[in-house]
Amino acid sequence: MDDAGFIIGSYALTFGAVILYTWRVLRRGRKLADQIPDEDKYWL
Amino acid sequence: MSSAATDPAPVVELDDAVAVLGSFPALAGATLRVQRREILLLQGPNGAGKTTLLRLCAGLLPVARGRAAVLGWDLAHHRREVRPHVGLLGHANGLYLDLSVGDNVRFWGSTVGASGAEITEAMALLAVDGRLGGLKVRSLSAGQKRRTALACLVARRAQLWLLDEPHAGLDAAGRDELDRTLRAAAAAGATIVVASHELERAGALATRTVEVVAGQVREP
Amino acid sequence: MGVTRIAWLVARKDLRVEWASKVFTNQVLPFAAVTMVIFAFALDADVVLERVAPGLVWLATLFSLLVLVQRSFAIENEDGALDATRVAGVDPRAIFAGKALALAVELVILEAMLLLAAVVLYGQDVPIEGVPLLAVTSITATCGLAAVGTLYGGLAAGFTGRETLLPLLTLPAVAPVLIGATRAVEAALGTAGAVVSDGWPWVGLLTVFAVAFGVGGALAFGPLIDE
Amino acid sequence: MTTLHPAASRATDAVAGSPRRAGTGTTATRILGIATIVSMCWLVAFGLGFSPADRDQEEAVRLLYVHVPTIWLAYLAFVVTAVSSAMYLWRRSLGWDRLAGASAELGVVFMAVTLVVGALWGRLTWGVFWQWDARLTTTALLFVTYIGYLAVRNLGGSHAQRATRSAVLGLLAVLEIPLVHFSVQLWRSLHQGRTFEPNDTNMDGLMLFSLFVGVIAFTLLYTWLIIHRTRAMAMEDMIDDRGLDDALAARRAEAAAVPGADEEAH
Repeated sequence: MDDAGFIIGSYALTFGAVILYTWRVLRRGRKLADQIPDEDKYWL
Repeated sequence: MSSAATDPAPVVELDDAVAVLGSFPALAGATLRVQRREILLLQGPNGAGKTTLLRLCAGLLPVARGRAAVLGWDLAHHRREVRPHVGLLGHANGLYLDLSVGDNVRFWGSTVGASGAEITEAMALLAVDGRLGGLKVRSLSAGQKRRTALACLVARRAQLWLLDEPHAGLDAAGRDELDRTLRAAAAAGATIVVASHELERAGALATRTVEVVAGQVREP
Repeated sequence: MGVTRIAWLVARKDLRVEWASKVFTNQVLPFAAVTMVIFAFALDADVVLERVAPGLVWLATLFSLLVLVQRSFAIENEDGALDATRVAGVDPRAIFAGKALALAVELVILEAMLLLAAVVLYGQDVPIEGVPLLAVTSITATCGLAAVGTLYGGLAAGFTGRETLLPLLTLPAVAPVLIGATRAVEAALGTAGAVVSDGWPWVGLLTVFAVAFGVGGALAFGPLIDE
Repeated sequence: MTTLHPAASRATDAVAGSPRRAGTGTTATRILGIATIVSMCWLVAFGLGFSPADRDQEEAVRLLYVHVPTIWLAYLAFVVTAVSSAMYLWRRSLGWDRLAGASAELGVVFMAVTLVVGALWGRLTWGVFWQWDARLTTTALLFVTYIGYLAVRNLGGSHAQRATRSAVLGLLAVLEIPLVHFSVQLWRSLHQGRTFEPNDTNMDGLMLFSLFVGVIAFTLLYTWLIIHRTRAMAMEDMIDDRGLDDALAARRAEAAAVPGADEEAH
């Protein structure tokens, strides 16, 4: 069925983008956090 | 800084002022007082921060750290208010190259409301009237452009003159003319800060000299 | 010194520079004309061209707008004049209004030429009853374009990459002008059976756009060029 | 013990290896993250599994459950950007600026997803990838506008300069959107009848619930990511500031090293 490809593809695309972007945000945060002493982090 | 005590309101007041170009602290904590009618010479090697100091005083750069006040305005909050009272002649002349000398002086004069007579007078003072006045700035020599820019400054009647290498490109007559203009302006109540490599020339003109080293000001 | 008077001085200065340098007449106008010719190569000259002529006129105007805006701020930056303007304490609203006015004058001349090109090259007829609509459309659309162009031109000026930043910011913002002005000109020229009365709602839209960006631009220009 | 200059103490911290330091997460964000993942799993289960096929759209209706929430997220993000831009201009606090920037970045990412998935959905239900209706066209132009916004954020200058520039631009975008939307709407309605209504679906309870799960899941995702991203941006700014401290210290040392200095240099 042709529709299934579109539907699964769209779900894969959406969640792929979500996972990829989330991973990037968290990793960037991690990398930066290692360079900043904890006392400067206002959220702690 | 003995003179600082006599006059309560210096024209330029820098306290450990820092100014940043990109991420480079071109001015790294400068402390300086300039009194009214002084002709102050800034000397120092290239890259020491003389130009940045002048641009900071003109209100063109934000004060990153420390305190800076010009003509009584705190530059942290009133950069724009300061500017009309300050004349800056930087490396660039700030001229429109496709306009004539006269058009340039008239334009800059008019933006601050100078009268026609004042503009004519300014052009005569810097000897850029007459035939020169009708020429396109693009066709002028470096010295003539410099004189045109100075005429614009005179026409604008600034209280604080900030000059970056004003002698560059001028011939002997032009230099004499410039020095005379500056002395006259100081006598008339203006304050002048000159950054120059030409110590003999500018030293004779200046009433005081300070050294700019690695973004800081050093009194002799 | 009133803002209006300084704006007038700035506009006169800009036009005088253009007049003296001849870049507008010798480069920008020919560029716009060549664009019109190129369109004819890309589209079928016999069938499509007459239908899409109004759109092409405005497209060519948009491209020329980008060139003119770059030019308008290049003359300011050539010898540090923009800094000098800032030091002179010239009111940013006056700079904005003055430069936008000069730009608008240039654009109107350009549009007249492009319309002439459409008549000559694309075989457009200009019905007499469409002329008022044409004139009003041209002026209101031009005001909007000049305001947006000056605003983003001033923002991009002085940064590396300004040549690409300017179209990136300007083109989405002026999309309503392209749509509105094209439809209005179609109505004025009677393209594809449009009637003149169809065009006036678009003039309304163009007016709203020009006012919104004229006021917004005047307020935003200072913080954008000066912070 | 003399107190060290903050810059100096931080600089030594940085040299002392890379100790395991606290990241951008806190207990609250971890809970938020788990809730997001759980609700995303629910969304997949309901969207692809439990919810029924539509009468008209058949299976294609399943795209609704991810498409609508991504649009929602993108528009929510842009609204937050606009509001934070206004708040920055009012309060002049860099926190608002970073919130605006982080939100715009999220908005652009999810707007891109929206446009692609929307095109796929359009192909399924309308037979074409793109329709020139006001909603689609405005969305596309909005996308480009915020790409421009992000470009301006990266122009450089001090934090305050960046913040003011982007805040003004963020507000100008608000001026732009209704004009674009209205002009496209007027254009399409004059030239042809109403275009397709994307939501001409008869929703039953389970379908509405699936959509609801989707919106909740993406709102949680937005909140979770925006917190992390804003904190990361705050750290980027701190690193810039610290770079300035170090550069300043280096330049001062340079001044002290220049010969001919009198007592003032030491």
